Amino acid sequence: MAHVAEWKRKEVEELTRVIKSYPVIALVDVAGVPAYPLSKMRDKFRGKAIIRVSRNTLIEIAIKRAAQELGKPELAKLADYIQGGAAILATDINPFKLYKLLEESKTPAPAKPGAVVTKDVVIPGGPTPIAPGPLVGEMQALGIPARIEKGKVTIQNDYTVLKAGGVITEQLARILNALGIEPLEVGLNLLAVYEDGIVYTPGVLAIDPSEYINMLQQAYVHAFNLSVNTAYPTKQTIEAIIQKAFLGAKNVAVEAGYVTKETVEDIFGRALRAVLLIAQNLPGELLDEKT
Amino acid sequence: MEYVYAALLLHAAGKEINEENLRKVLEAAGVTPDEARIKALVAALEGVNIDEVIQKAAMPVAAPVAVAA
Amino acid sequence: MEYVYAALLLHAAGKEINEENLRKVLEAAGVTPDEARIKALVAALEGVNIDEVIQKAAMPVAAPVAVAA
Amino acid sequence: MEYVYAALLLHAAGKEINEENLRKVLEAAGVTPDEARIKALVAALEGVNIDEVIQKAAMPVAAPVAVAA
Amino acid sequence: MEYVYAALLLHAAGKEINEENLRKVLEAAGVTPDEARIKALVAALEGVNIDEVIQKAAMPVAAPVAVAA
Amino acid sequence: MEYVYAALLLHAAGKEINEENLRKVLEAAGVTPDEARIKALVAALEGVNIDEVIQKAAMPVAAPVAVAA
Amino acid sequence: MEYVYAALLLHAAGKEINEENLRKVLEAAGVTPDEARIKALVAALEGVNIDEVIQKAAMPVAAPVAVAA
Repeated sequence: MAHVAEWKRKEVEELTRVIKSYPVIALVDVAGVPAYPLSKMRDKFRGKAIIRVSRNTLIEIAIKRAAQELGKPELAKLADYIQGGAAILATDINPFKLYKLLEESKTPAPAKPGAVVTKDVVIPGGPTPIAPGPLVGEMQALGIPARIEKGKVTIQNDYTVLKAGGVITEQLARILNALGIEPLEVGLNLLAVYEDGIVYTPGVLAIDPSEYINMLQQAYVHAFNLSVNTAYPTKQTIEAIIQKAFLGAKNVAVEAGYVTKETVEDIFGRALRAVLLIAQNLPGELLDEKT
Repeated sequence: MEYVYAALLLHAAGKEINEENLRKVLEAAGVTPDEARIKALVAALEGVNIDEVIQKAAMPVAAPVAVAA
Repeated sequence: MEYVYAALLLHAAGKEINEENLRKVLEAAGVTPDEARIKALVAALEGVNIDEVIQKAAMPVAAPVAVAA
Repeated sequence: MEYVYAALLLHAAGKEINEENLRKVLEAAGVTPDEARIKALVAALEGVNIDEVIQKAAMPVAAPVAVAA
Repeated sequence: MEYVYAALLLHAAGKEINEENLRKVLEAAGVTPDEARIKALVAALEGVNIDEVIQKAAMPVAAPVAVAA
Repeated sequence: MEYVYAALLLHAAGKEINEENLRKVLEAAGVTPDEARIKALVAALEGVNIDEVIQKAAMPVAAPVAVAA
Repeated sequence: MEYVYAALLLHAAGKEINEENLRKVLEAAGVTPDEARIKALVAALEGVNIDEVIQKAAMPVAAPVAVAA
């Protein structure tokens, strides 16, 4: 590195210092992110994270140097994930939370030919503001159920025109733009995160919160069932335990036809329901005024 | 509904629901049996599966308050 | 349920639900009355307003909805 | 319901529900046992499968949440 | 559920649900009482209005909707 | 419910639910273990098939009815 | 489910559900904590009102249906 320009040397030193001073180091792709959204992101993360945009080669050198100086060989592997217009995001935020934050701060953007979509692109059914014209034929050519109704183009039903991972063609971009559909997302794309000897990739970091809510509820139900079924009383379950015992006793008494103050209504109710159900099978003249 | 209760009582006692038996039960309960109604009842119950009806009527109506299960 | 049907039959016939009447109705239905059950039933019904109970029991019952398991 | 609770206590304890045992449990709870009620209960429970009745009542509900494990 | 039935029996009998009484009832039912379980039950029942809780359970109103686990 | 959660954690971890283990888990969660509650829990879980019990609906519930008329 | 039970234990104990606390509880239960799972759990539960979530799990959906008789 004898002939390395002075600014590059300083840049690598600065990047290395940043990497070494935070426990969580993320690589994000800022390619295609305009300056304004990027500055908004910086504001959003102020005090919580540092975002450094640099050349990929310098980032690679800085990561490897920091890994060596810290004695953390796993950190060096982070450099394998550099791609696009990489930037370093250094923070204390747990990698899973960081991923969530980054995803949440993405904003929709118009279709561009050649861009890859991350989600299915659905054209919603219903009327559109588009006047009849050659576009209708193009839509139909792509399978979009477009028709002219009352002088406007109407989509007959929701139609998935492109699956996640698909590439937007020039023709489709024109159609989506005419329809005002923004199928792309602008924001920092997380490439990988390092923390504590582990490199996390987006596939691992994308967690479904509803799954955790379900697990919490399931765990609670397990505890509830265990407590009630074994009659181990807790503040939350003592009422259910009493009710279970009471209902069990009551059901047994009702089944046995053993009349008590608590069971008389159920037992008579059964007899009465039986009478009423049978009465349904009887001719009208058999039934007295009480029916 | 005396006639139907009488029929169900006979059924629960394992006795046949016929005119004779209905008459006896109703009289014991102080009811003067109406012959036409007794005949009609016996005719109407022919082909009715009483056990099934009772089964349907027997659904316990007791519900918990706060359960998860 | 014989005892319960017998009691309801008496009630529907406008007769008092007492040991004597229950005995007669049960015997007419061919049941050998169990004195203890008769006594216990009469005792349990003491102070119970049967019309009210029947009213409640007969009301469009709020039945539990089918529950998937 | 004292008598029914006493019966279920005996059942849960794996003891036979007979007059003798019911009497002992009720007395321990400070209740002066009524012979007719004890006899009536024992008679009424004959042929009732208590575990099944309790179980049946408890069956229909599963877990309230569908869960991805 | 022995402990809970014993508690409900005492409650129905108008007796206090305390360690001493639970012990007596359980022993009469042939159960060797576990001191820890007795203590835990008495502690859990503190401040619980049993009549109210039972009242709630007895209301035939709604059933939980269940989803398979 | 701390004690129950602790027991479920031990069960899920494949560890025995005994006093010693419960105590350790509760202390790690910052709970000062109550000896009576620990003993009561261990006693209540004796011989219990936990996998089965946690899945079993805890409450007696009315069977599904579809009585239309 | 160990991780979720551990989280609920901490919640019930009034402790914060953070990486440090989860690690301690899991280790006490003899589980070697998986850092990624701990981090994922903490991130997923952030901002979640656990009491509310649990409440929903426990709430029966009242759906009384009138039955014509």
